[in-house]
Amino acid sequence: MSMTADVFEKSDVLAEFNPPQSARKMITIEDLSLVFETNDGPVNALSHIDLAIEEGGFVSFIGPSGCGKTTLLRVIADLERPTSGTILVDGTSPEDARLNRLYGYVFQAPALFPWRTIASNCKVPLEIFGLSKELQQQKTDKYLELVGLQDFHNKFPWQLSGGMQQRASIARALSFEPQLLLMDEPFGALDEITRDHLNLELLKIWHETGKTVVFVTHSIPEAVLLSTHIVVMSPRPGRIAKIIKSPLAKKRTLADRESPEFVAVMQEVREALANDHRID
Amino acid sequence: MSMTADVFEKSDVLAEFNPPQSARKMITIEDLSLVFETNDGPVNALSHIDLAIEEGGFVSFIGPSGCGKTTLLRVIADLERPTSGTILVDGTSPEDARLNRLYGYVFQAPALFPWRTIASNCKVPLEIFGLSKELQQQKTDKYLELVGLQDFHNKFPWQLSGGMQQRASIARALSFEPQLLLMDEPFGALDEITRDHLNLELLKIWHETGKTVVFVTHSIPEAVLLSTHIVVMSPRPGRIAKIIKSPLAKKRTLADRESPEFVAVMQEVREALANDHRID
Amino acid sequence: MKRLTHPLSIDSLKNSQPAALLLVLIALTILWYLAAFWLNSDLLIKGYERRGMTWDVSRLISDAYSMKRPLLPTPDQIGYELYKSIFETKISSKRSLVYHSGITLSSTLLGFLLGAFLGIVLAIGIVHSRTLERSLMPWVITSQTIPILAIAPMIIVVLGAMNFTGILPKAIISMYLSFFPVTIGMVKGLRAPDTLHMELLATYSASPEQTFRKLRWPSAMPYLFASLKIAIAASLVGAIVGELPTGAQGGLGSRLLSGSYYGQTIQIWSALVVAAILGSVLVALVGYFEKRVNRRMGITG
Amino acid sequence: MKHVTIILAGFVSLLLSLYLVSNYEGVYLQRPLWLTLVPVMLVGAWFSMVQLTILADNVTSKLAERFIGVMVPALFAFVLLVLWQLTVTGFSVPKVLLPAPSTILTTFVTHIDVLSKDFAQTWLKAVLVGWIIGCASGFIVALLIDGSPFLQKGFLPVGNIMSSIPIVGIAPIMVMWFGFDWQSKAAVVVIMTFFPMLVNTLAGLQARDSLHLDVLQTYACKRHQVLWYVQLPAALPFIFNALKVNSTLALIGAIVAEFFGTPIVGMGFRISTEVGRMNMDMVWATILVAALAGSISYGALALLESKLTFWHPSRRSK
Amino acid sequence: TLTCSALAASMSQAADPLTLQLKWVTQAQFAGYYVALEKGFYEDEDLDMTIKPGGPDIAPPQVIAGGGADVIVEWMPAALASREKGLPLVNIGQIFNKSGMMLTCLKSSGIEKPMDVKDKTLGVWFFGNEYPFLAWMSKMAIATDGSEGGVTVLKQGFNVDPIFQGQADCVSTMVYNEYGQVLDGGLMPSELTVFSYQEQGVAMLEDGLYTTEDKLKDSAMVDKLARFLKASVKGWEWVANNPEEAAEIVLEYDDTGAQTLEHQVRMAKAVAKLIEGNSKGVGYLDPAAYDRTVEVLMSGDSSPVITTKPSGAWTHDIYEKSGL
Ligand SMILES: Nc1ncnc2c1ncn2[C@@H]1O[C@H](COP(=O)(O)OP(=O)(O)OP(=O)(O)O)[C@@H](O)[C@H]1O
Ligand SMILES: Nc1ncnc2c1ncn2[C@@H]1O[C@H](COP(=O)(O)OP(=O)(O)OP(=O)(O)O)[C@@H](O)[C@H]1O
Ligand SMILES: Cc1ncc(C[n+]2csc(CCO)c2C)c(N)n1
Ligand SMILES: [Mg+2]
Ligand SMILES: [Mg+2]
Repeated sequence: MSMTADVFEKSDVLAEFNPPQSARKMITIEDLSLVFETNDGPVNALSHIDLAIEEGGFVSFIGPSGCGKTTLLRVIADLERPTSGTILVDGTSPEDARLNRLYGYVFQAPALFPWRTIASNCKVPLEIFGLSKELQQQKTDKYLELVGLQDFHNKFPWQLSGGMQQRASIARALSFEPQLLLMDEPFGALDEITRDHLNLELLKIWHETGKTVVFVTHSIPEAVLLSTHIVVMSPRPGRIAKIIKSPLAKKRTLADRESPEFVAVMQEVREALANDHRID
Repeated sequence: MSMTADVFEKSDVLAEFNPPQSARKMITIEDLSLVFETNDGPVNALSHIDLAIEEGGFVSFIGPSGCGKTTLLRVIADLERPTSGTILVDGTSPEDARLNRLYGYVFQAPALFPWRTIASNCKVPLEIFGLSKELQQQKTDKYLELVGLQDFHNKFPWQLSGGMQQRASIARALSFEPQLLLMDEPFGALDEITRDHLNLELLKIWHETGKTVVFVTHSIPEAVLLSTHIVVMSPRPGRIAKIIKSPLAKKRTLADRESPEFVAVMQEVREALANDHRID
Repeated sequence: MKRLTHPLSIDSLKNSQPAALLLVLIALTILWYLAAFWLNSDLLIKGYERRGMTWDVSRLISDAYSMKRPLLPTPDQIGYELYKSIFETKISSKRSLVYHSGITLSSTLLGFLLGAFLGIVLAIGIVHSRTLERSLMPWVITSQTIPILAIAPMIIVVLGAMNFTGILPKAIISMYLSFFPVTIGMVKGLRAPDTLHMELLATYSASPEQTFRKLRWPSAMPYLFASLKIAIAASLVGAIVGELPTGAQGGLGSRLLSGSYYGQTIQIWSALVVAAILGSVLVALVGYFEKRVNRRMGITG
Repeated sequence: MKHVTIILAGFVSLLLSLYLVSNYEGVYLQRPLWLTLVPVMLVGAWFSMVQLTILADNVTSKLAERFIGVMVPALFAFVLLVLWQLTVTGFSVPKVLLPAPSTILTTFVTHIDVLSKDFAQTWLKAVLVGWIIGCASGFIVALLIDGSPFLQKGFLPVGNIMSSIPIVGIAPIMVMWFGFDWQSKAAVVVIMTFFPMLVNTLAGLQARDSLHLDVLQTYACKRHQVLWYVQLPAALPFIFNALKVNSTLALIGAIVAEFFGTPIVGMGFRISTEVGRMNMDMVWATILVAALAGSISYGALALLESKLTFWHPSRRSK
Repeated sequence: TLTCSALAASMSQAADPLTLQLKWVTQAQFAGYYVALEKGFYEDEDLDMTIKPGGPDIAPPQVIAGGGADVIVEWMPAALASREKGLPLVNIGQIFNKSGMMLTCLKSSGIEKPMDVKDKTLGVWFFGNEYPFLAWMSKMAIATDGSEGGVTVLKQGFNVDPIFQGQADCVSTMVYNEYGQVLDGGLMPSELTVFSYQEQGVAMLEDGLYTTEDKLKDSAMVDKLARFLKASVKGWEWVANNPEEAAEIVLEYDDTGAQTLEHQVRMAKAVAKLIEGNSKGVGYLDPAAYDRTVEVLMSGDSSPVITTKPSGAWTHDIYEKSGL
């Protein structure tokens, strides 16, 4: 329980904090490979991945369906063990990072508990971290409002649309204000306007708190708008095809999308993607 | 089982068929409303919907998350009963249409059976419709190839990435070549290039077979690229805000996206959406 | 879109629980009388023949339905016996079935509570410790292959020697029978959570205890209630089995025994009917709690 | 290597206890030194089991894993048996109350002919036939009831009531109706196994994913197709639950039923007769047969289950 | 009765506690003990008696071995068998002088004399009650394994139904109990052939009082047992004189509430006949009868119940101390 208090104190401090200029590495991955053994032969999901993510960075993974984005994110989150190679998260093993409750994870599917209402689903991590009832309520209210579900506190997950469920799961991951956010296509099921809105909110949170964000998306504009670095992956075996550093300023608005730099980066990403594309 | 044979003869004929110029209505909806009763009060999911969809049309529903797109699609598919109003599908009630196996439905979530392999999942409707084993194999091969899963026949759903699962479920819906396709964000979990590829494949199928397609999407360019009509919906109570008829020619390519008409329609959709937007 | 139907239409009748139940009950009663005639007449004819008596069908019918010790008593005979021993006797009397039901019920409930508790505790241990799973699980199963009636007298003798008498020995037999379905069901139930949900809690680095409370326990609910229903029925059986060797100290089991001992089929059947009713009331009670829990978990219907 | 030392230590403590048992003079229980060895043995055995489990989870060879998988419960049983032997011999428990495991084993071996005849009578006839009929009818009734709300409303309460009838009451009646031979025992087993199968199958049929049902709705599936494609696979874990529980219930039922009249062969007959003759070793040898038969059939069902429900989340994730 | 039990409770502190385990459920077969309890005969001897009813699967020797009773009602074959199995039971008093067990057969099955049972189906009680039957068959050299020329044996359940349902040609009955039920069931004595084991010469001593050797080493216990025997015999003598009232008393102690007065009266009267005829009165074990029982038990050619002649299996000490 002391851990929890820690997490929260830290993030409260971070609220007044500007992204650090330091190049402290949040995630360091070296020569990492992962093979799934299946009933019909091994699948090379990740192969010789090298990657370093700085503290305060916003890194997007983009790549064709099935190229290993989710798998890589799961390795960082200690939900999958690499077959070989090393990985450090916040200077420790992924397991320690997980045990330290360092990160919040938004899964590709909403993963809400069907027996709990939306608000009560949001409270799950807060209850686990041992927050007071008041604080639980406060955080839940705040983040459900942020994702536009203020009127749906008492509904059950199956009474919500797909996009609404996804938003509830985002609120749940944000609610305990973790240091590191791992998000797997969080906005995939949302309409453009809601997506824009949540992109801005995410940018704001990132900006204000100096969190590190690792983000999986299929939308090139979204990746460019949000990221400091865009990691383009290619499929089977999952490899990193290119890492593109964004020249955009840290503070961004939707209007930036019209800027020539933006369009140039988009083009670069698109080319990197097309270069090595195969559908599978 | 005679039904099945029918469906297939029809679609075989349709394979040589050009979209009809006739204005025969495939779907007619009049003053349709739907209210969900929940533990905490009723939810007006759909309210006074009027809509007619012509045979051979390609109609997209677009609108903010939670506005009732899925619900409307489910009403057409006879998975949900409207509270009031009338609806005719292919001149009959939705129930008869369903019993006639008129349509194929792609759900927002993949909904694959975990106890069956991908190929075997694809065969479920074919088995149910009583196709011969050979035909089953042939269709399965064809459509799994189309969605780029030719190498994953013998994997189980939980061994596939989110996007791959979604593609398997698309293959399953296409495999029995229904007259009417109801697709709920089928390409939401796919990367741009795969999505483009499948958009083209879908256009080709639509073009060649004269199917009617009702399509839910969050992507404005996708809606414009594919549709003959774009239905913009607005939330709570779910209403139709605007129906936009596309001026684009029936035969489309990805290059069309650069054309001024295309950009104009996109702008129109975007405005209609923004007009009445509220996040919830 | 609910279709409106006339309250007395065939349709509404088709959907009414009492109507369905009544129909089934009437059908069963008719079947019962036929079966009673079929079983009893055989016996009677043998008797007639042994004595060289002449008989006709009407005599056979009336005899078959009014035998003192029939092979299968008729519902009305059982009903009359039940009426006599429930309403016409004081509840505190040893001839009252209510009195005996009370005795059986108390050890059933005690045994059920002990069994459910033990079953859940074992399941929790097994789910959380691989060693327990590997070492204990096979023996939990084997324990049930030991025929309980064989060791019931021994348990009672040993416990009796330790000065445990009354309902406790019976309750222990009930517990022995009822913990098993709960353990098996709960091991399955506690392992039922979605992989994704388990992973979600792993990302919170939730302790095993928290994972248990927030995820495993709620997902095990359907399994829990399915097994509790079996367990409470088993517990009743255990209590009744336990009453056989406790030396006729009251309870439905001793009624069954003495009825059986003296060939009083009507007495056996009325004790059986009461046991069956008791059993279904207990199962229904568990079902009631299931509904309440379901409602709280948002599962309706 | 740590594993190996600890496992060895466990075995040494076990051997020590075995030595105690075999050199029984009736005196060691009075000596605190000996008595303290019992907890040492318990702790040693537990650590051995823990280490063996860890070893089993990390070992790559399937054969080795299976071997260790048998070793752990065997060790557990061994500890229990040693404790049992110690108690019985150490406290001079009368043979007519509880015989020592060694005696039981000897009797088992010397009387294997009688025991196998009993087994054939009780298990091969009554249990097997009753179990198959009982499970099949419970399953079929569940299918019927699941499909028809009317039947569900009418039969479920009645079925509930009828299935709460205790076996001990049914057994004498079944003997009355079906005679003294195995048929009456099979009838008892049918009645006993019916309810668990019914309840579990019903719960299983209702445990389907509603999205999966929607998928089938769009194909205008017939009821039997919904059953085949979604409900049955989803119900499999529940059905196996019932099959397994029933496999043990059936044996108990058949044995108990033999207390109420039987030809002079059968496991229940043996138990009740030999108790009266004070041959407790024979009683326990029969119980051993019951335990073996029950465990093996349960194990076989569990194996089949794991083959058929490999896709279930509870099996996918370790 | 409230004051009565309160009185008993207050007195019980002073009185010596003693527990008796019966062989079967509460019925007039055990009327003597219940009468002694009800009439205060035990109290008069300063005993605080507890009577534990038995049941189909209660083996009284097990109960006494487990420490659940001080003295048990048991039949001699079972008691001697236990003795050989290492539980040293000792007869301290014999209540029933004659055996009440018999085989009741249907004349219509063609059974008139003992050898007629060949190739017939017989219901026999097991659980240690089968020894007289086996001895009889062995004496007549009839196989019991269902082979040609032998008999088919069924383990008879709790009652005599098999004879009515045609499942058996003969059933075991106690003269004081099941035989009455056969008559109640509508069969007439003229339709039945009855083989009493007493008359067939394979009789074994039935209800007797047994305790363990170590208890007899304790003089205080010996004293208690002597007082118990004295009071019990007094009870039995009362039963012999007042069978009807005795039946009523038994009925009061029946917790199942299933027994009928009519049946218990008949049982009390029949039992009263079985305790008669002892040279020294109820409670005295006639060594000659003991020897006869042992002889029959050891005579079974294939599987004798006991293999060595028991010694010390009975004592007259208690009888003598009781002053009867
Ligand atoms: N549990 C598993 N067992 C076997 N193979 C797996 C498993 N999980 C993933 N894979 C395989 O690993 C590869 C990478 O999957 P992953 O989920 O990481 O893809 P992704 O990049 O997230 O795709 P998408 O954009 O479609 O979500 C795929 O080929 C998939 O089939
Ligand atoms: N089973 C249900 N019970 C109660 N309310 C429901 C149910 N299904 C949907 N709703 C409500 O109906 C409204 C419309 O839902 P619907 O799923 O049609 O939205 P959608 O337009 O498909 O959204 P998205 O783009 O997020 O998938 C939502 O407010 C939702 O909460
Ligand atoms: C299972 C069973 N075993 C024995 C008897 C017979 N029986 C009843 S009382 C008694 C004498 C001892 O008190 C005997 C031999 C029975 N009816 N049922
Ligand atoms: Mg993914
Ligand atoms: Mg939707």
